[in-house]
Amino acid sequence: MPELPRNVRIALTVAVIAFGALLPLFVEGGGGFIDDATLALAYVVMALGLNIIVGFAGLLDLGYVAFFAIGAYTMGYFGSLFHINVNGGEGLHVLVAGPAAELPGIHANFLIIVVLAIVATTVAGMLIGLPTLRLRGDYIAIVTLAFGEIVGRIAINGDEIAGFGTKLTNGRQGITPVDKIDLPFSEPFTALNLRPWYWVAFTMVLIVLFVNFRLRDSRLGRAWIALREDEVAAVSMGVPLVKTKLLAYGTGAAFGGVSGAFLGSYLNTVNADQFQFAFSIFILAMVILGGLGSIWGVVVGAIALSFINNRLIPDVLNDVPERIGLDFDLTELSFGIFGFLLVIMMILRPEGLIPERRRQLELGEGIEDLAKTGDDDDPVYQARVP
Amino acid sequence: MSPEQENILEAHGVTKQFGGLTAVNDVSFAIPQGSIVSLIGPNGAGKTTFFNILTGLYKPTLGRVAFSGKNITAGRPDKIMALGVARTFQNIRLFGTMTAIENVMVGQHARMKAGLFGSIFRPPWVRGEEQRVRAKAAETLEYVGLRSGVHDQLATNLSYGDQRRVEIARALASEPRLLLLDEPTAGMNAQESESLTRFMQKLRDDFGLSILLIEHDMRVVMGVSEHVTVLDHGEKISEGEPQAVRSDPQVVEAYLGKQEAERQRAEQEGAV
Amino acid sequence: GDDDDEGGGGGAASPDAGGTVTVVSSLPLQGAQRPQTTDMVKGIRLALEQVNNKAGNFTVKYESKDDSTAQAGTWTPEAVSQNARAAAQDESTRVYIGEFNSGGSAVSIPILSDAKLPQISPANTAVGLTSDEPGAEKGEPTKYYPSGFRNYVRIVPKDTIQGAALATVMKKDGCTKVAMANDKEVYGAGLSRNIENSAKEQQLDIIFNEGIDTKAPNYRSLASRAKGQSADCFLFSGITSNNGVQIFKDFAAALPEAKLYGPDGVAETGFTDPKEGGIPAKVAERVKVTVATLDPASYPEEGKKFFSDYEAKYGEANPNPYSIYGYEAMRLALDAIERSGTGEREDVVKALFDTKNRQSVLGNYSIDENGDTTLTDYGVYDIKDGEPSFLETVKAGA
Amino acid sequence: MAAASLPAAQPAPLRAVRRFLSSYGLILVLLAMPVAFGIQDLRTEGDLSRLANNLLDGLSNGSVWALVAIGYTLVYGIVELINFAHGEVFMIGSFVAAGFFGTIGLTAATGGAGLVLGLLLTLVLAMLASGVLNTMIERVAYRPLRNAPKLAPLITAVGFSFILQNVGLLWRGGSQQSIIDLVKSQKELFNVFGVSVTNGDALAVCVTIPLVLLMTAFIAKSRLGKAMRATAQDPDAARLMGINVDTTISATFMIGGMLAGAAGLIYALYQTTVWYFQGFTAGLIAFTAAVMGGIGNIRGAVLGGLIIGFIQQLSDNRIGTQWTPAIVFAYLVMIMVFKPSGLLGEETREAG
Amino acid sequence: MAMLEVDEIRTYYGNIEALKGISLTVDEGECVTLIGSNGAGKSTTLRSISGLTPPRLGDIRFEGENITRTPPAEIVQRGISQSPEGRRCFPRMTVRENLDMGAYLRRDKEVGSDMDRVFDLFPRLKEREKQKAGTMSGGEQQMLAIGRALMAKPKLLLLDEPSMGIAPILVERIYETIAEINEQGTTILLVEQNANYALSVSSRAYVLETGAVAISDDSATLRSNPDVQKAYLGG
Ligand SMILES: Nc1ncnc2c1ncn2[C@@H]1O[C@H](COP(=O)(O)OP(=O)(O)OP(=O)(O)O)[C@@H](O)[C@H]1O
Ligand SMILES: Nc1ncnc2c1ncn2[C@@H]1O[C@H](COP(=O)(O)OP(=O)(O)OP(=O)(O)O)[C@@H](O)[C@H]1O
Ligand SMILES: [Mg+2]
Ligand SMILES: [Mg+2]
Repeated sequence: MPELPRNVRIALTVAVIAFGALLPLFVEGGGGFIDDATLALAYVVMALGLNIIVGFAGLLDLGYVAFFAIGAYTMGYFGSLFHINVNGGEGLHVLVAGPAAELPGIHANFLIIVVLAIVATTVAGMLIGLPTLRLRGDYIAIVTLAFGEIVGRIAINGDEIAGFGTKLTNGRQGITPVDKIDLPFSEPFTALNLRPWYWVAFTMVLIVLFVNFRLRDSRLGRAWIALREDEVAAVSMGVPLVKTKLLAYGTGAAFGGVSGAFLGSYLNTVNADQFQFAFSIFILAMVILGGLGSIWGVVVGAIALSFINNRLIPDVLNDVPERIGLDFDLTELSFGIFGFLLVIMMILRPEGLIPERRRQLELGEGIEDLAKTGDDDDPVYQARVP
Repeated sequence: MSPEQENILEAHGVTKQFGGLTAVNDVSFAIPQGSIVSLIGPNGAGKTTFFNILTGLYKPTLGRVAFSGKNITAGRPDKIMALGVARTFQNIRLFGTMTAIENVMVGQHARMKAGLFGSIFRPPWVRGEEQRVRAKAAETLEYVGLRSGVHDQLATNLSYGDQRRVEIARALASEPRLLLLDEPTAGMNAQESESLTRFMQKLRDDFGLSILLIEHDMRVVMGVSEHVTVLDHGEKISEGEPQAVRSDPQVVEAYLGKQEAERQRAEQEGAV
Repeated sequence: GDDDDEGGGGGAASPDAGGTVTVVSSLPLQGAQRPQTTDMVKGIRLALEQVNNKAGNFTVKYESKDDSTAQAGTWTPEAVSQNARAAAQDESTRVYIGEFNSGGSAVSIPILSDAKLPQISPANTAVGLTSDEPGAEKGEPTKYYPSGFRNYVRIVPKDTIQGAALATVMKKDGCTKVAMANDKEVYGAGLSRNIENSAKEQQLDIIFNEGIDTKAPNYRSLASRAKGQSADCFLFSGITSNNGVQIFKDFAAALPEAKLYGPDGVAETGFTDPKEGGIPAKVAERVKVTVATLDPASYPEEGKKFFSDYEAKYGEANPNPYSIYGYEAMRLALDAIERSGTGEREDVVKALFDTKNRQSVLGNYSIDENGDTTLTDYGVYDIKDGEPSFLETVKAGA
Repeated sequence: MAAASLPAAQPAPLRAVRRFLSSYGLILVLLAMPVAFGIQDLRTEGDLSRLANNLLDGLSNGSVWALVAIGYTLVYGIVELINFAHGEVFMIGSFVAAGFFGTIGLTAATGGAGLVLGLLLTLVLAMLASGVLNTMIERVAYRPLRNAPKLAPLITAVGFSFILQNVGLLWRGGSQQSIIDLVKSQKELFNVFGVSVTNGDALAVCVTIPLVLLMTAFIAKSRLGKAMRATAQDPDAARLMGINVDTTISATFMIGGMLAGAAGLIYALYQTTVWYFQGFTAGLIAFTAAVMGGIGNIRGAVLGGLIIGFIQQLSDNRIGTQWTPAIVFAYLVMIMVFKPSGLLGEETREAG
Repeated sequence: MAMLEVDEIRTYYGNIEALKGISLTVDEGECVTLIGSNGAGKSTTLRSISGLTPPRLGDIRFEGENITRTPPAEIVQRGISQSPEGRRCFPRMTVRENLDMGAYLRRDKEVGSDMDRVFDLFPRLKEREKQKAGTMSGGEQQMLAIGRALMAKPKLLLLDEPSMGIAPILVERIYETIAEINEQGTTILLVEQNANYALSVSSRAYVLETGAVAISDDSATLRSNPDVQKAYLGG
């Protein structure tokens, strides 16, 4: 494939960003499309976070849902009526306006909550990482899975744990409602106009993308790959094992937390039933289907699976029998269809929708191309579908 | 070896046991600053194990290792590397899905500073560092004789011999003060071995590098080392100048074999 | 429909009203609750079909939405809010039937309340969704209605009532030490709290009330704990698909003498009939369940008709108990649309809250100012030949 | 020169604690619950029969897990695949068995020879069905991905697990289905010192133990067993030994599937309930058991399965079923901390 | 007719052409050496013959039959065994089990005595019979790899750098053995870097360069070829 000149690539990047940013203006502000798109973007953030852990550092994490949970609970703790008795029922309000400013409970500004979520998930990521440091391969997978399940269980059973005048969680009852995002210089968000939500999610995606690209081609990124390839050789070459791995867990987790906090507010609930193993698998499938370690691949994978799960199966496919006049309920096949799509996509594109550059090299594809490229820190280079 | 010469590495009474097997048995050993020292011995004598102890991969059952006066016994491998001890592996351990040049860049990890935020925000000093490291890696690869055409190939795709070169380059790029080479000429032909021999000498002369070499190719050992230590069954059985060691009957018996010793002698005489 | 004689105002639609309106339902059609929800949808469809898609002058379209996803296998907030938003956005939507799970309604109520869209839940029993009576959390229910507009009614009695009914039955049967388990769902856990409260009032000793792991393979160890504490009665507060069958079998085996109780969540053939995978007859002999529906024989004509119509259409004589709630939810929706005259959302809400003394398949009820049904009678059933069979009526709180 | 002893990097007491922990920590972890509860029982009840009953329940439940886990670990060991579909294959085995009971007219009243014969027939059928299914999945979903990134088959496995769950759902609906209790699973067989042994307990243990012994011997001694181990460790080298790697992998899936089928039957007899979702839980537990015992190690998988069984029953009985999964996983994490390669996992030379 | 005929084979790794048309023959009972610098394609040639990386073009015939696309297992069955580059022992099997694997396809009674022969050749293996191969030293693993290939009792033995990592005293022994089994009738194709020994036991040799045959000649002649001497014999 011919190499795109650098300025074309830049132009393309700008065009993609502009398209993404302006998209909501052309669709209904509360419609299904923008809803799907916003969700998809939130998933992209998580998938890219997980990509750092699994794709870059090669640490198979089957418990990513833990970070979603912790991010969402941070939102619930600091942006809802959950601590309703705090301050004698008057509530604590930190830089919030709008309806939230009147309510009891703790209500902090969304930006503050995001920072808290980042701190909480980074710490959690590192704590979960610690016991896996000596482990290899799939042993890591099960320990992370274990943590994911433990966090999920605590979410569900947290209503039995009480202290300091409050329960740990609301169990399956969930924390509802949750404050809407309230940013400086803007109207408080509402449930019926989704454009501002979309833009917030879009901004998060841009930030994660930036971080992903920068990390991939950096000292740290190389150290991750080195550890993933051969731990013994890597430490012998001066890569500190503990620090490097924990950084991967921490950074990857942080994005899960940010997205979790966003989703808590966007979905207006923090519900323990969301934090199941299936969700970890869902995000992991996005990463693998997209192309492990391939940034654009993961973006595409996340959008594709989110679309399949939230639109294609429930709304498009399930209507088909009715539309063609059959009295047949397709919902009873939904997860079979979901599974089937996973299998088919993976078999058709074993390397992922957009394989990682290294993968292409390994297959002996496009080595000449790469030799000429020299500088490949430009995102668009990766966007080319081989 | 003059007595006033400082030892860059000293090992005292190092012992390593695996279950009931004593792989290294009470070995004491020193590498003078700026010298090339060889460690030889029959298969399974404990040479690689000894390397692994020096580089922190194994914790010795007993004993103490000091690098330029600092105690590094059972230290963390990456810290030992950062102090200036670099190594290659007997069974080549490259990072398969990284290109040759990236492999060498990883070798410089300890010499770089960019952390998480540096990597993300990439300020000018980080850019500069990246460029320097990349340039240095390319230079080192050229230095060990890898054609520039394959610098951007994945390590797994290289032939055995080329992989060895990348490994040596990766170790070298970290600007170590002590280089540990575990059978670097395995899989290289005579000509290549010879150029590697010269290369080691050059490293020593140009950069004052000290080298500890494990090698079965006696031509290389004889050609390059100032001092030879022989291990057998984990124990030091002989030690000294190469010529002396070579004719030590114990060494001939355990390691060289009569024929090889004969050939060596013949060669030596022929060359003189 | 022939249930509009009491409703009043049904015929008084303004002449220009009419056109097509939509009723949507949002229920978890995937995963464990699927058996309940699919029968519910069948009930809804039956109700609509019986009136030829007409409510007064309006032609009614029905749309069944799924509030679960394949990947999660249960309701998800994503799907709930998506459904709620889509319904709110669609001008033609006039009634929203859902959610099945109280947790889900907590997500959809605020959105629908903002859009002033009437909502009927056919299954929620959590106290706090409508009132601040005991059993509700602090802040409930106002937190669900941020703009203060009450749009939500339900046709199932809230937990307090059934809790009292079950406690009464157990007391009457001479239970002294009751081992309890609940499925930790909003329904099961909420109900179990209410049972505990009532039991305390009636001096019944609840030796434990365990929230179970509904995916556990068995509960033998839990049952043996009850045995160790010499329980003489066992009650499971939850639904069949949350491992109801297994837990009854294990407790029945560990406590061979004990009486066993369950709420309406297990009052279905999937639980009672061994041929459909329900508990074995030996166990069934010892089980009693309470249901808000009464003896089919004491049902109004409507009720009997429902069962025969249902069988005629779907070939199942004993549908899941929830099917009748689905049916009634749709009937109530149609009725309210018709009574509203204009069919406008706010008017429909008003008509819903104005429902008084409605004769329905469930019996005679009104909707109170909180949106709750006034039905309080519970039927106690035992199990005969794999089917719930009516024993007696308990008056709640007795 | 005298060998200087280790430099003191840590103060002596700390070192002693560490050494103690690293050698006995694992045992401490494993025994913590039973011992604590045992003491509690002695205090409050005066005897250990409650503990003994818990442990017996754990043994029989754990035996069922062990059976699922052996098949899991076999496949796991050879293709290094976290086979999420394994649990579903097990579920299908259960369904086939439960369906077949009726077909051949087994009823709760059938006894003696008729029952044994019927069950043997069902066993064969369930094993065949699951074995063939598993082999087919391998052929369709894993073999095409042999050269793909290591994690790609993980996703097809998840995909197949969804598909099979859906099959199960269509087959037997969404709720747990009670089936006929052929062996009177919860009926007491005998009682020693207040420990009540039921038919189900006896069945689970009596089937698992011989199967484990058989499988261990098979893997260690038989040609196919050897081929399986070789393929697991280095497929290319195995080819050079004359091993047909594809056939070997198929055979492994076949055996793994058959074990799952056998486990499916035992499960159906033991629990007397089947459910389309039972495979998910079982798969997760089997995965945990396999890793706990050391990936690819059959005895390890059995040990893991039993330990999980014990923990579950103790926790169900004393702590609360809703916490049981969390406690099982907490145990797993602790075991991994002390034994990074599993209880019976083998460590290989890593350095050099 | 030659026992092994390799005819213009071209083998690719992805898009990289590693063998650019290599032809060679090995007669029954012969011992032939392949030498060449790093990356010349020696190992790839052996891998192609064993069927691990089948050539895209060209033919390989063994005992007159085309085995170009035959699966590796069957090729072994026909009597070709290989001691591969990088040893490739089964790390979690013991030494003895590894040797057993070498005789995987054999059903004759002489497996036991062949095992003894291997133990004679490498007493260290006997000593460490129960050690896991993965914990053995590099040289010990090399011994095991050679021993394992011998256990197959092949008609044609492919050895990829058998002396790599082996102490001098053993290299002698190994080459004595190679000569010995060759005399007893096993045909051998040998890849070596340090060609001194190899050329002394083989009758003919090929020199490969960048995926093609550069020279092919008698071993003795090659030994005196100045270029070869310089490059491969350290002359
Ligand atoms: N992890 C281990 N477990 C058990 N034995 C081991 C382990 N590592 C090494 N050994 C044994 O210790 C001895 C020394 O091994 P080492 O690798 O140091 O030998 P070496 O001198 O490097 O030999 P070679 O020249 O063959 O590379 C060998 O006999 C080996 O089998
Ligand atoms: N797995 C692989 N993928 C891609 N290219 C490869 C692979 N293996 C080898 N090559 C390439 O094929 C060519 C021949 O390699 P081969 O290993 O056959 O060389 P060799 O003659 O055995 O060299 P050496 O003496 O170093 O072992 C080399 O250019 C190498 O880069
Ligand atoms: Mg060695
Ligand atoms: Mg080679």
